[in-house]
This record gives sequence, structure tokens and C-alpha cells, in this order.
Amino acid sequence: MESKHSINDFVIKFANVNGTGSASANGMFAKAIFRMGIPVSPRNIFPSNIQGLPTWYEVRVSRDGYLGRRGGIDMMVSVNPQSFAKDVSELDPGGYMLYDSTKPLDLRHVRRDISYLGIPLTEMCLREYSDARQRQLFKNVIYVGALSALLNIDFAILKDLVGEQFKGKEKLITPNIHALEMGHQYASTHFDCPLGIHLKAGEQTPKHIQEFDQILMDGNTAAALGAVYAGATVAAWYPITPSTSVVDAFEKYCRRLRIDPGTGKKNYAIVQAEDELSAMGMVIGANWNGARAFTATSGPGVSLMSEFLGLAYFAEVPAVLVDVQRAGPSTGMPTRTQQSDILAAAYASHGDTKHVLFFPATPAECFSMTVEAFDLAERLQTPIIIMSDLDLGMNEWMSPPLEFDDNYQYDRGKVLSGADLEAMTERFGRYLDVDGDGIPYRTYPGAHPNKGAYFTRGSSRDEYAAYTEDGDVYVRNMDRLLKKFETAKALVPEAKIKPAAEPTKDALLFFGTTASPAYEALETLEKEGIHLDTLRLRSFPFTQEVEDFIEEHHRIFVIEQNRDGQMRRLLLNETNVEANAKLISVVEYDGLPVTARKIASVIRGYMGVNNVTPLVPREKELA
Amino acid sequence: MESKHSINDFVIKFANVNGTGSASANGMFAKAIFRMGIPVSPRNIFPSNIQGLPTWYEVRVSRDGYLGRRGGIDMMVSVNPQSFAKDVSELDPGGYMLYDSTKPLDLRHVRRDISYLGIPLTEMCLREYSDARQRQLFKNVIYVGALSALLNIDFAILKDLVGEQFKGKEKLITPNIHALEMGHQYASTHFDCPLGIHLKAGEQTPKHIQEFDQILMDGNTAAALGAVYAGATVAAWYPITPSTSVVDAFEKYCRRLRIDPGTGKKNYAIVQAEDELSAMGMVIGANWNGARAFTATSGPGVSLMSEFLGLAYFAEVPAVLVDVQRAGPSTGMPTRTQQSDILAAAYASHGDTKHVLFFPATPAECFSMTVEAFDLAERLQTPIIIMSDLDLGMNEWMSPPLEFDDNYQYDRGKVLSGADLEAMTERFGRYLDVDGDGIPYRTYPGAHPNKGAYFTRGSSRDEYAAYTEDGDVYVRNMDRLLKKFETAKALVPEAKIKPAAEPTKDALLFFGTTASPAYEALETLEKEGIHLDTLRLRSFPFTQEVEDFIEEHHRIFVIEQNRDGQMRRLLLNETNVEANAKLISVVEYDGLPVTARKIASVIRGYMGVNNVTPLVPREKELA
Amino acid sequence: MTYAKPAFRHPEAKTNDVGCTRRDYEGGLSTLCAGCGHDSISAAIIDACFDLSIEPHRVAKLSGIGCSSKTPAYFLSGSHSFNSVHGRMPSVATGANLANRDLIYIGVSGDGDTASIGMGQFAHVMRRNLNMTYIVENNGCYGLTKGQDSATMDTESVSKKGDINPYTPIDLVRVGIEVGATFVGRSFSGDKAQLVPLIKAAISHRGFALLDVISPCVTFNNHQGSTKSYASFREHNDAMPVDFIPRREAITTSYDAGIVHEVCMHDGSVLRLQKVNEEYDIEDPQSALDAIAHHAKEDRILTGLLYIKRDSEELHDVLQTASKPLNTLNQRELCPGSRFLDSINAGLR
Amino acid sequence: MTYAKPAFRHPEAKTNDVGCTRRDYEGGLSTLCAGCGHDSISAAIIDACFDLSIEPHRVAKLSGIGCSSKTPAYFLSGSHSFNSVHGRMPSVATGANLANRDLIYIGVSGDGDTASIGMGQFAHVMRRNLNMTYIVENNGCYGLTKGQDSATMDTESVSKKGDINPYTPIDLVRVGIEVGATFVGRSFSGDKAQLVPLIKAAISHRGFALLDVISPCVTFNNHQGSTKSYASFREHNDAMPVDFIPRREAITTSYDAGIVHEVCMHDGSVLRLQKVNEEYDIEDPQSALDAIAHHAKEDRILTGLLYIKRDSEELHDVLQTASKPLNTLNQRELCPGSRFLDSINAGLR
Ligand SMILES: Cc1ncc(C[n+]2csc(CCOP(=O)(O)OP(=O)(O)O)c2C)c(N)n1
Ligand SMILES: Cc1ncc(C[n+]2csc(CCOP(=O)(O)OP(=O)(O)O)c2C)c(N)n1
Ligand code: SF4
Ligand code: SF4
Ligand SMILES: [Mg+2]
Ligand SMILES: [Mg+2]
Repeated sequence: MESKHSINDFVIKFANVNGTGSASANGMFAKAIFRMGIPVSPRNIFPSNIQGLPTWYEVRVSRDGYLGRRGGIDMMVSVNPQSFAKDVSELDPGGYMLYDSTKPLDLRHVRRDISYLGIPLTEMCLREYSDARQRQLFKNVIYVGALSALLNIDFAILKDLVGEQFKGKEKLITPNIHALEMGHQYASTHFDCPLGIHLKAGEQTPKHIQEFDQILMDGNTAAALGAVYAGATVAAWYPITPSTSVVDAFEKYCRRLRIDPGTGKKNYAIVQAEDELSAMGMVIGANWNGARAFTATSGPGVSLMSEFLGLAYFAEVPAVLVDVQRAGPSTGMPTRTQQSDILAAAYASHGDTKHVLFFPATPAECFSMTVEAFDLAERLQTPIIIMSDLDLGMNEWMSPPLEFDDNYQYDRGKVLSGADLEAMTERFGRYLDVDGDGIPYRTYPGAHPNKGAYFTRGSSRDEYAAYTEDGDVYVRNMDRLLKKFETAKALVPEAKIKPAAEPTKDALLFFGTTASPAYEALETLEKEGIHLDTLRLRSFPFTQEVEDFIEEHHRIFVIEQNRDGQMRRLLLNETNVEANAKLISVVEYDGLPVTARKIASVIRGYMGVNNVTPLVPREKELA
Repeated sequence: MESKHSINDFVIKFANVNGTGSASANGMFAKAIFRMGIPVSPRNIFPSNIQGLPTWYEVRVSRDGYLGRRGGIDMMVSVNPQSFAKDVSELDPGGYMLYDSTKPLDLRHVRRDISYLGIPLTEMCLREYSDARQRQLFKNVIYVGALSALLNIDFAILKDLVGEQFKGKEKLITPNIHALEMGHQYASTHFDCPLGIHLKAGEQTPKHIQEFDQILMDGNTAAALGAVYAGATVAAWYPITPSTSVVDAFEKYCRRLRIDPGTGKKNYAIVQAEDELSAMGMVIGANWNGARAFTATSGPGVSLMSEFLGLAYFAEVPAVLVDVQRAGPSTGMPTRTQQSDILAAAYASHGDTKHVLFFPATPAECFSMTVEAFDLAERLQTPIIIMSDLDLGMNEWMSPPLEFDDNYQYDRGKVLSGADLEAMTERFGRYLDVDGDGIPYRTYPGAHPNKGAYFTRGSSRDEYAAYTEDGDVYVRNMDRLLKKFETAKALVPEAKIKPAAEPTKDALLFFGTTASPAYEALETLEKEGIHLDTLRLRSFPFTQEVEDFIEEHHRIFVIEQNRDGQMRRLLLNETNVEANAKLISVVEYDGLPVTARKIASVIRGYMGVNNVTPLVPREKELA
Repeated sequence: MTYAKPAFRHPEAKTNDVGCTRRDYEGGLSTLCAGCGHDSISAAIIDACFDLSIEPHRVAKLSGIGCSSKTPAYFLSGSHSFNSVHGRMPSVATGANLANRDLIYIGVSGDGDTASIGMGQFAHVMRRNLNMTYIVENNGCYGLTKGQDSATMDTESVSKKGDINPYTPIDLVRVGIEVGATFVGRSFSGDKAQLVPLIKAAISHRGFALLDVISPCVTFNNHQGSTKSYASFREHNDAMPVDFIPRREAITTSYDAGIVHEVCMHDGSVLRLQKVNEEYDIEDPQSALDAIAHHAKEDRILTGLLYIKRDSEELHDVLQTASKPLNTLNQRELCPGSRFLDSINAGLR
Repeated sequence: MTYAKPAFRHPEAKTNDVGCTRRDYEGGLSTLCAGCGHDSISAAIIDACFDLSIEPHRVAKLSGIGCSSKTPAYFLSGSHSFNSVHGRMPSVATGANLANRDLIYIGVSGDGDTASIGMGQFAHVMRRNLNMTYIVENNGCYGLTKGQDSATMDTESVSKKGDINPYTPIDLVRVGIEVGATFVGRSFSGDKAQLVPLIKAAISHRGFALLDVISPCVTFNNHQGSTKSYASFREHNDAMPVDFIPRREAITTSYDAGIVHEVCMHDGSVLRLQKVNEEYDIEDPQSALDAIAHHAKEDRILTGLLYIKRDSEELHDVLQTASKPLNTLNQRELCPGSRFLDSINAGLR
């Protein structure tokens, strides 16, 4: 058997029991690699449970700076007997299996094509600690220590991280470092260190990684920071995985930044609503009244908000909604990722409605697009839905640092102030298309003693906000709303188009978290002589560029993480191109992020090229 | 000025005040024409109000048996000063204006190109009646009496109708007949009777009308009867215009048919839920437990039900929902018609969901499709949404009689009884695809002492209904659901295809209430030498025939009553044809049913043909 | 169709402390049925706002869907208004109030809108003690959808359709007291002498003020057996009139001191209660529930101010929001700028 | 992860009147946190059903979403179960019950599922007096989403995150009594001696039986200041134990007669109450509310059967549904056939 060999390029997976403190130890492991300057992307694969079920943590180390899932596992750290059999079977041939050797290895789980590294974790803890909790907790720290020897992690960095983690609880530092050392010691004395796969600091990293002074952060925190920077003052929400940490992070930053030091009073308000209908109602009420307000939710919440989204569309009230998508339908797999709310979000609510969608692909975009969303929601007076997902929202991603231009000014949209109203000679018409862009002017309640008051409603009204059942007036209003949606095309984040090295009529189209594996697949294919232009969608409605791109290509692979090829359908629907045959669905919907290998393999299939890189056996072919 | 002349072919519109009892008088007028054997189609155009606002009643008399709206008005009966100016302006040149001449005609409302027929209705009532309510009420009866002279309505029929209406309240009959006579008398003595437009019994009627012994009924009542005939035992609903009369009628028939004469107990249960979410929950609960249950709602209700619709799709619970569509978005125009919930219904709920839709075009189809919906919902174990609309649901339509084949047996779908379970040797798997059609077997709670119990959930599960987060198992389940949707194509009501008299590559595609005006436009165009094949959609998912039809034609006009061309989009989405350019939207969305004139004129435009029949000036051209 | 305008009581000429005439508080032409109780309530709101010398533009009106929810169009046309969706006005009001704590929020709802589809939001807005006046125009039926029974319809009463209502009604004032409303009153649309001062007191209350106003639907629920019709209410009504004296007039009452109970409002104004049948501590929720139950047992509806919690914390107190309305904060006050972002970035390395 | 199985009390061998052992009432392996109160409740449900000799397949289990709502998977695996969507179990239960009145319906919910998102459905299912047992596994927090405060969380108590809850809790038993539940009890997951008989009584009750069972979340809400933790409950608990005697055993109690209050259940079985601190008429809702309030003022939680309405009309009585379950009616019984359609057609000419 030949063991795997690779420097700075491998996948390691941790198999733990939920609620045993493994998350922080595993996080420290990933962060240490990040600190060494080596591209890393960790992913939590956790159950919908609080304690006791299997949970995994997959860490990809990628010399080339690929942050999407690669597919395949080179090393497994399995400390969960429940999942051991499955864990063993998942390892690539030549891979390494680190396990708790306190009990002898069950022979049924022995494979000849992998290396076993047994460490008596339980035994070591039993010997070392008397407290049951500590015995549990330090197991994780010990294996991280062992990995530092096996994989060549800079031990000083680990020590720093422990110090940072327990700042303020100094007396926990020593035992943690001790546990790390025990692990390191054990591995150094029992195994040939480092393994064939290991880390090496100071190696050449790809340009796009070098260029930036990278940070490691999750998309939900970034979106929350975006809301802070956009000046959101009201957040109303209802807890739901995987969106909960958006408002949690918003609150954390508001506590730091928005409490008046003199009075101790808050320049923000966060309300945990009784459900998602109510959360969206609050967001609409607050925006109507001139505060920037938002909510965050996931699929079931979007379904519940659909009546209110229709109201906001029709009554023309701004709103920002972060949809951190998970695997549907219904409750589905609440702790797995998907991009499957696209049609539900685009057409949320009965009647002729359409909503503006943003598709962030990185934490940096979660930040910047959230800032932008507040501007655009107010400019267009309509809801903006930011379509994030569990993978982006809850996992830590290497990202260029967040940037904010201090010269940038909020665009609060067309709002007439008291002074504007005072100066006005003509009659104020809330729904008059004064500028020909479909966007009318609004006023905040209380703006002026006797001008500008109007009646907001979800029913049909004329230009002066008076109720009407006159068909012509209704049509005029509906047509204006459509014109406004046209106007939106010039304002939404534009698609990113990247031509291939050589002219081609083939293309890849993707968005959000399909971007990372897509770019990786692209480079792989390019090396094989398969050239594809790319378009990364960043928003809906689609701009002319998107239409032109589809027009210009013969075959466009649309990569998305849902069963029904929802983005492909939205493209068919909302562009004026004959694209049925040319838009080819590449879908992955098992709840885990699509891998670069999968994308590459499907495209090779279409190109009639044999698989030139070995595929992991369990990879399914696309139907 | 030349007055209109036409026998059995004109449009008459009544302008009344809401809540003044005009509805029943106007209804009697339409019914009398129907009884004369002359094709007639009445339409209520009413406000979202209980008393005091303008309301209209438009009656089309059509020798050729056209039941859709024609466009244009030949005679106006205006007894509402609020709307008088508008009413006058709407009349076609040469038309007749019947008005209350108690007060002299306001000169601003005088047109030279129409004939005025003044009847001092208020004065006559003041003279004749002392009670304020009677003075109000009999005005309506008097003008119906006048019309009987002016238009040549068989007076005996009117008398019969009064008799039927006041069966049991005999002392009301005489005064009503007296009022009719007063009107008749006044018209006979003051005007040349009949007018240029009038009725003539015994004229040749078109074959499709002759063939049947027609009835006059509304779609909501027909759908309710369908539910009765399908054996629905549970109805849960929340009041909303224009769907309310579905459950009202269901209750009415259940009271007649489903009360045990011995015990006085009910073989049905109707619950007015606290909202639409709850109504859909009840329907799901009852269907899960083996009763046939349904609900009826309109747009806002569909939005609110979307979370539950996703549950029913994913947990595979049958449900029947009648969506009587009205003008959206949001509260929109609640008393106007539209076909604008198509996308919202087809893709209701987050995640990868799709729902089966039926599109009835006539009361007879409301009946038969509702019966079918219960079968299919149980066969497919999924919700079926019947897409009716206000025009079909709340107006009375001439229709062939309802038919029911006594040999027909309910299809209760794949349900294992206690005996089936007893006989089973293999393990019961609730979500096993035993037959390869994607449809698994279910059991009712309590069916067997120790077999067949399973856990229903909206979360991911394996074939044996056990919770799972295993991606492969999840995908298997999702793929089976897709296969089931494929299976549905063979089971849903097929599209109706009608070739043109001469071979053509042009076609009309329509559904529901666009069918009547479309068929009429077709005949008009045919006479002008414009030939179009037609396809009437009756369900979603689309069958192969629909795809082939689109494939085979060069230009397909998709006629629908919404702004966004939602059916066209659904066709683009859900067929594998290049159809972007060939599917041409013909939309009307002002809340009134689209007219034949409008359809014909738009198509002529595309054909490069000049308008050969005069168009009513106020008809808007399509953008 | 009626104007909510009994001009005889308030001659146009009379102006209040902010220089407004009663006409300045009126709204559009009502499209409700002639004689609908809801129009009387609109008139009472007009009177109350006029009397309180509220500047109309400092009021935000909110409602759901129903005949009752249409009424904000018929009073205070100088105020912004939000006619939202069915049963969900409380959440819209909550958001609006969070954005600007300085306006006066008046919500109008129906019994269908509140007790059926809106039950959840209704309970939770009370639990949060949102600073608003919430008026339920309670007619025991769904007026706008033509008279179906609502959840406040009395058991056994017969609807226009002839059906006997078999369910127990939900008593909104009891629910209000149970889940946290801090001002709970009941009145009758036809009793202006009681209703106007109650509305004034409710508006002056700091926190959630619930007014359950019985408001007959003349078209669908004005019939024998329904306690929500004019006829039956007049029989059963056990009036507990209130007289509200705005602070700035500082007039003491001339009523017999022995039967007057003074309640000090949060804005300093004094509410004087005259109890007709009994004395109980209206600041004790359990006593209020007892009294309501006692009267209910005797088939009487207790009206007036039934419960009040003084010095309660309204939502902004609870959330410790700054006194400056959130919607007035500008970018300088809200946006931390790039410097702080640098420190965030540093912490993520 | 724990099995809900205290095997020491019920040796496997023992069978009940329908020939089942306790094991026949068990469910799958629990995936809740070790020590979670919810598992104790599952165990109590198992005991109650065993004791009552219920045939497992005659039970339908229903739930919403949450740790609590997962528990139907951990008991009565021989029963059908419907784990629906968050907060909407009551409507699903209503539909199910309408379809087949002959099954026993046991609903399990959480405080988030019931008091927040589910408040509207919860109130209305009680108003309808649906014949079911509704158990709220009340831990004052959202367990499954990691510990946010719920609407039943005590004011001022401190969550794991360190936040002080500023809102007034909603007391579910009070809401239940107000809106029409006909059997209202409260207990504590750790008090099996009280809980098992209460569940048995609830199941035997004809109509809506609400059990608010305080069930500590060991992971997120087992801390100082929360009355929903084990520690605090033991201190504050003012137990009112119940002893339930199924009719077919007809054993009279050996307790001191002076402090036992007998309640006759609808199925004829007798529920005996022992009151620790006071006597009140548990058939009078206002007395029950008074007693609860009295104890609450003294910072005690009153447990036991708190209110019962005997001879109430459950939903099927109200609707006058036939005694034969609707889901057993066949086409012959339901379909009027073409003859009747002819008469319909005739009437429409
Ligand atoms: C989601 C939704 N469901 C149903 C309706 C239909 N609807 C309009 S008003 C109303 C009930 C109104 O009753 P209530 O609130 O008591 O007001 P009232 O008309 O009696 O004053 C209903 C059910 C709606 N507009 N929206
Ligand atoms: C519509 C919807 N919103 C939010 C969620 C997320 N969610 C799952 S469980 C839960 C709360 C559970 O709290 P509780 O009912 O008290 O149950 P516990 O876990 O405490 O037993 C929430 C908010 C969801 N599943 N569905
Ligand atoms: S229907 Fe009833 S509630 Fe509605 S306006 Fe008429 S009287 Fe008022
Ligand atoms: S999180 Fe709390 S409620 Fe959920 S299983 Fe754990 S202890 Fe129980
Ligand atoms: Mg009402
Ligand atoms: Mg809980």
C-alpha cells in the first residue's frame, strides 16, 4: 500500500459526537493552518441535534487556494464509535485513519489500503484528569496536539490560539497547552512525523491569496456587519438554523458600537418576534417609518413571509431579508446546505410579484452586498432578498479583508423631507412616476404638519394613494411597478464575466457558493485543454449582459445546488433568449456543497472526454 | 344617429348601488333570457364593500353562444347617480341609456350618439310604496319590467321566476309582479317597443348550445358539488372573497344529503378555521387520517398556506385546494378577476417543490375536475390545486348539465388496509417505491395492531420513514418525488387540442376563463381568413402533447389574465422546447375578464392585418 | 355611507390648543354601511384627538383588513396610515414604533382581524407592552366577508344565515389582562360619553392600551341573541363611565368624591373613574378578572377602564432604546467607518 | 442520548389488560441531551398508556418542531405519528381528529412551538375543545435552536448567553382556562408520581386536556434564576399530587379522605386530588385562576389538575358529527349518484 503524499494539499475530516466540545478544538486546528499562511477551508457537517449524534468537520488544505469542497478524504480523525464504520469506508485509498486506540480496533473496520494511527485518547484522559467533563473535553485537544506533530503544525501558533481563546480565563490556558503537548508528544514518539501529507509554511501560495492579507470569517457575521455598516437600526427575527447567527452577530456588534456611552441607551432595537410572519411585519413597519430594518431566516421562514413580501412589493416598502438557505423542502435537512429557495424567493407571494435577489459568494460579498441591499431597498422601495446559504453563512471562509470606503454615502432613496414638502407647490402623489423610472417619492410619517401624509395599503390605489377599483388605474400602477423592476437592472450588482484563455462557445454559469468549486473545476479543465468562459451571477433581475452572454454561447453549464435547476429556470423565464437546450443543469442536492471534482467530471462527460483524474468511487454521476 | 339593431346579440350593463337589492332583480333578468333559450352570460362587477358603492352587472346576449366578455356596451341601465357620468361615457355609439328620469338629466351627461330612455323610477316608487325599503327595492323590479317590454322578454317567464324566488313567502309575489307590470306598462306606453336590440325566442342557436339541455350555474357551486360527489367529508376554510361560496355551497348540499335521517348526525365536518394556515393544516391532518378533505381560498390564502403546501408535498399527504383567483398582488382588487397565482401555486413553498394544478374552464369542469382532484391527490399523495377564478367561480355560466357516471369508482390510491398489512410478509416501507412509479404505499393510523405504523415528517427520511441526514438517502427520496411528478403527467386531465380548418403554424394557447373569449376570437379570425390551431391547457405538469404542440408551431399566442405572462413562463420552465420567441404573451390584467375583441385585435396586429371589425375606442392596445 | 361628523357638538369654529378645528381630525367619506358602529368609533377618535390637542401628523394609524380596518381612512386624514394585511397589524405597528418612538400609534382592528387570524400577534404585541392604542371594533362577525361568526361571537347566538354559534367566545379584555396589556378598557360604539374619554385615556397611557369596543354590524349581526347588536347591548350594558381630564386643563371634578377613583396617567393627566356597581382595585389584574367574571355570570358586560398597570415598562424601556428616534439617526451616528473594520479584520486573522 | 426506560419499576414480564408489556409502549432511541426533562415525560407517557391498557395502534401522536416535538419518536412506536411544522400541530390534530374520532390523540409541543409561533392555533384548538391531550414540554427556551428565551421564560431570569429576560411570561394554563380548555393541569417532568396519573386523567378526559409540564432544558436553561430548571423548580414547587385510578381496577384510595377531592372523568374513571395548600372548586374557572394567581404571588407554581369542566361538548358534539368515523364512510354512503345530480340540473334551468 502506498500512503498519500502531499504538501499543503489534502482533505482531513474529523468525526465527533455532537456537544462534546470538538467544535472549538477543530476550529483551532483550522485556524492554526490559516495562521501558517496556508489556504484552508473548514466545514462543519452537523446534525439537527444538540447532543449525542455524529458530527463532522471537514478541513481542506489547498496550496492552490481552492476554498470549495474538493471531494475525497485523505485523513480521518475519528473519535466517534457511532460513525466509525462509515468514517473508515469514506477514506481514500492511501489515506490515514487517526482513532482512539483505548479499545482495540474492531477487525471489521480494518482496511488494507489505509494507514491506522491509534492514540489511546480515552485512556490518556482517564489517567490525566479526574473530572468527567475534562476527560471528555481534552480528548479533542490531545488529538489536535497529535496532529500538530503528524502534519507539522507550528506549535507556537497553537499556543497563541489557546491564549486568545481563554483570554480572561487564564487558568484554563495551562491545562489546554498541556493537553496539546501530550498529543504532540504521543504522536512524535509513536509515529513517523510528519506524515506523507503535511503542512509547510512559507510555500508559494497562489496570487489571489498572496495579494490579500486574508481573514477567516463566516458569511453570517459578515452580513451582520454589513447591516451595522448600512446603518440598520431595527432587526426583527425568529430563530432558525442556519440563519440565527446573523442576528446574534448583529447584536454583538451593536452592543460594542451602538450603545451611547453617556446614557447607556441603545441606538438599535432587536426583537425576537413570535414567528417569521411577525418578524417580516416588523421589518416592514420599521422601514415604512424610515428606519433601516432587516430580518434573517431560512426556507420555512421565507414561505411564512410570503404574504408580507407581496405587501411590501405592492405597497412599495423597503425591506432587507437575508435568506440563509438550507436543504428543503419543508423541514428537509435543516443542517445541510442548498440553494433551493430561488424560485420561491423570486416569485414570493400570489399575484404578479417579483423580488430583487442578491447572490453573495464570499463573506466579503455578504458584507458588501448587505450594505448595498439597504441602499437598493430604499432606492427601489421594495424588498431585497440576500440569498446566502448554510455553507457560506455558518462556515469560516478565507476572505480578503472587509473594506469600507469612508467617502461612501448612504442612498436613502426618494424621500421628501419636511423641508422638501414645505417647498413643494404641486400636490404630493405618493405613487406618481415623477422621474419616469417607475420609482415614486415617499414621505416618513410625521414629516410635515399638513403635507405628505398618505395611506399605505396592499390594495389597489391611484397615484395619490386613494383606493381604486378602476381597471385602468390599476394597470397603470402595475405597469409602473414593472418599469421599476426594469430600472432595478441598472442598479443591482452586475454579473462577473471571465473569458477563457482561448475563445470558446462553452461556458460555466454559477452563483453564490457554487463559485469556488466552479472556478476550481475550471482551472482543472483548462489544464486538460477544456476551455470555458464563466459568468458568476450576482443578482436578479438579470441584466442585458447576462442575456448577451447566454446568446453568445452554445452550451452553458448552470451549476447549482438544488434538484430542479431553479436558477436555470429563472434564466429561461426572465431572459429573452432561446436557451432551453443550451442551458445545461449541473446540480448537486445531497445537502453537502458541490465539489470541484463533481463539476469537472460532469463537464468532461459532456465534452466526451474521459475522466483524466481519478474520481472518488462514491461520487454519483448526474442523471 | 343610428340606433343599434341586433336580435339576440348585444351587451347590456346595469349600474347600481351596492346593497340595494339590485343583484336579485338583475339575476332574474339574466335568468329570464336563459329560459327563453337564448345564450346569455351575466357578470357581476362589484366593489369590495357591503353597502353604498357603485356595482355593475354586465349581461351579454349572444346568438352564437359566446359566453366570454365581448367588449363594448349596447345598452346601459343606470340607476346610480355616483357612476352616471362614467356609465354614459362607456356606451357604444348607437346604444341605449335607460335611466331614472325622476330628476331631469344633467346636461353634462348628454351624448348625441345614444338614445335616452327615461323612466321615473324613484317617482313611481314614491307614489306606489310607503315603506322606505320597498321604495328602494322595487325600483330594480320596475326596470326589469320595463326591459321586458323594451327587449321583448317573455313576461310569463318573469312571473314564473318571481314565483320560484318567493316560494314560501307567497305574499311577496303579488307586489313583485305588480312592480314588473308597472315597468312593462311604462315602457310600452312611452317607448317604441321593442328596441332595435331585442330578444327573439326560437331563433337558431349554435350547435354546441342546442345539443345540451343547458343549465345556469356558478363555478364555486359546481366545485362544491364536486367535493360532495367525490366523498369529501372534511372542509376547513377561512372566509375570503371570491372563494367563500365554495364552502357555503358545500355546506348547503351536505345539509341536504349528508345528515343521517335517523340520528340527525352529520356525515361531514366543516370547520371555519382561525386563518388559512390552520385551514390547510386541518386539511392535511384529515387527509393523513384517511378522510377526503379540502379547502378553498384565494391569493392571500395561498401565500399563507405555502409552508403547509411544502409539507404536504414532501411528507406526501393528499390535499385538495380550490384557489379562486382574484386580482393581486397583496390585497390587490379583491373583487376583480385574474389568473395570477400560477407561479405562486406551481412552486409554492421553499426548497424543490412543485404542485399539480388543474385549470377548469366551465362550471361543468369545476365539478368534474374537483371529483378528479380528490382521486388524483390520493393517487399521487400530494396536494392538487384547482385554479379557478372570480369570473368562473362567482358568475353564473351557461353550461351543459353536470354529469356523473354511477359506475365510476373512487380511486383511493395506494393504501394498505389492515388485511393487506396482515397478509404482508415483507417489512412495510412507507416511502419504498415498490411499483417503480415513484408512488409509495401508505397506511391509515389505527389500521393494524402491530404493522404499518410510521412516522410522518417534513424532514428527510429513509424508505422506512426513519429520520436521516444521509445525503444519498435524501437524494433517493427527492428523485422518487420527481419520478412521481413524471407519473402525474399520465394522470392529469389532458390538454384539448383543436386543429384549425386549414393547416397553420400559428396557434392559440389558453386555459380556464380565457377559453371562452379565445374560442370566440378564433371564430372571428377564422372568418377573416386567419387560421389558428388551439390548445386549451387543463393541468400542470404539462404532458408530452403540450410539448409537441409547442414544438410544431411557429407562433403560439398564450392568452392569460395576469401581467407577467405567468403561464408562458411556466411553459418555458417546464417543457424542453425552445419557445422563448414563439410563445407570445397576450395578457389582460385590469381585473375584468379579457374580451374576445381584445384577443382578436392583438392577434390581427401580429398578423399584420388591419382591424376589420370596429374596435371600441377605450380598448387598450397591448404593450 | 356616512360622514363620521356630528357637527352639532363641535362647531367648526372652535380650535384646540394646537390651533386645529375638529375638521382637521376628520377623514375621507366613509364607505361603511349606514349606521355601522365603526363610524361612531371613528367619530369618537376624532373627538378624542381634537380634545387632546394632538397634532394630526404626529399620529400614525395602523390596521389590518376588514370593515373596521378600513376606518383609518375615515379619520385623521392628516396622519400617515398603514392598512396592512389581515391579522398582522400588530407586527407592523411594532416595527413602526421601534423606528420612531415619538409618534402616537393608533391601531384599529376587527374581532376577526384580532381574535382569529391575528390572535398570535395580538397576544405578543401585548406581552411586549408596545406603546400604542389598539382599538378592536368588535361586532362578533366578519363584516367585510359578509357576516360569518367570529371568535368573539356569543355562544348560541344566531347569525343572519340562521346558524347557531356553538363555540365559546374569546373575551379580548381577559386575554389582554392575562398576557400583559397595561391598559384594558371596554366600551360601546354608541356610548360616546364613555368612549371618548376612554380613548383619550388610552392614548395618554404609556404602554399598550387595549380598547375592546362593541360595535354592532348593522348588516350582519344586528339581530336577536347577539350581544353585539345595539338592542341587546343596551339591555346588558352595565356602564362604568369614565371622565378624562387632560393635564393642561387641570380642572378638578365636581363629581361626588365618594364614588370617584382617580388614576394618574403616565403623562401626568388624571383619569377619574366612576364605578356604578362595585369597587375593585383596577390595578390588580386578578380583581379585574374577578369583576369581569362576576358580571359575565350575571349576563352583564362590564365596561369602562377595567385594568391598568401604572409605571409599566413599555417596549422601548425594556429594550433600553435611546430617546432619540432610531429613524432620525444619520450615517455619522450609525456607521462605524473603516477604522473599526480594520480592527475587525485584525481580529479575524 | 437516553432510553426513556426505567426498567426497574416495570419488569418486562408484566402485561396489562390488552396483553401488552411496557416495552410495547416504548419508542426509538432518544437523541435528546442526557438528562433532558423531555425524556422523563416520554417515560411518563409510556407508563400512562401502559397503565391505561391503551392499544398503541389506537393512538395518533402529533407534534410541531423542537426538541420536545421530536419526542413522539421516542414513545409508542406502534402508533402513527405526525411531526408537522413549527407551531401548527393543533390544526393538523384537528383535521386528523375530524377524520377519525375513534383514535386517541396525543399532541406534544414545546413552549416555543406553543406560546410563540403557535399561539393562535393553540388558542383556537382549545376554543374548539378538540378531544385530545396536549402536552407542552415547557422549558422556557428554544432548545433546538440553542437556547433563545421563549415566551414562557420568567422575567429577569438569565439565559445561558447571559441576557436578562425583560418580558413577562405567558402562563399557558391561564390562557388555557381563559379560552376554553376543559382540562388544565400542570406538572413537572421530574415528578413521575404526579405526572403519570395526570397524563392518564388527561387521556381519559373527553375534550381538550392541556398539560403544561415544566421540563428543564439541561443544556440551555438549567441555571440560576430560571424557574424552569430542576434546581429552582424543586424550591418553588408547591406540589399537588394526583392519583389516577382506572375504572377497571376500581380500587379506592387509602389516602386520608379529608384531603382528597374526587373528580369523575368522562369515561367514568375517578380522579382523586390531594390538595396540599388549599381547597378551591376546580370546576370553577375563576377560582382556578384565583388560586394560580395566589400561588404565583407567593412565588410558587401550583401543580396538579387545576381546572376541569365536566360534561363539556367536544368538537364532534358541537359539530354533531356522526359517531361512525368520517374516514370509514364509503362511496355508497357519501356519493349522491347521478339521480340527485339530475335534480340539481333541473333546479338550474
Ligand atoms: C389572508 C386573508 N384572509 C382572508 C381575507 C378576507 N377577509 C377580509 S376582511 C375579513 C374578516 C373581517 O372581520 P373583522 O376583522 O371582524 O372586521 P369587520 O369587517 O367585522 O369589521 C376576512 C376574512 C383577507 N383579506 N386576507
Ligand atoms: C417556521 C420555522 N421557524 C423556525 C424554526 C426553527 N426552530 C426549530 S425548533 C424551534 C423552537 C423550539 O422551541 P420549543 O418549541 O420550546 O422546543 P424545545 O426545543 O425547547 O423543546 C425553532 C425556532 C422552524 N423549524 N420552523
Ligand atoms: S357589513 Fe357590518 S361591519 Fe361592515 S360596514 Fe356594514 S355594518 Fe359595518
Ligand atoms: S437542548 Fe435542551 S430541550 Fe433540547 S434535548 Fe437538550 S436538554 Fe432537551
Ligand atoms: Mg368583525
Ligand atoms: Mg422549549
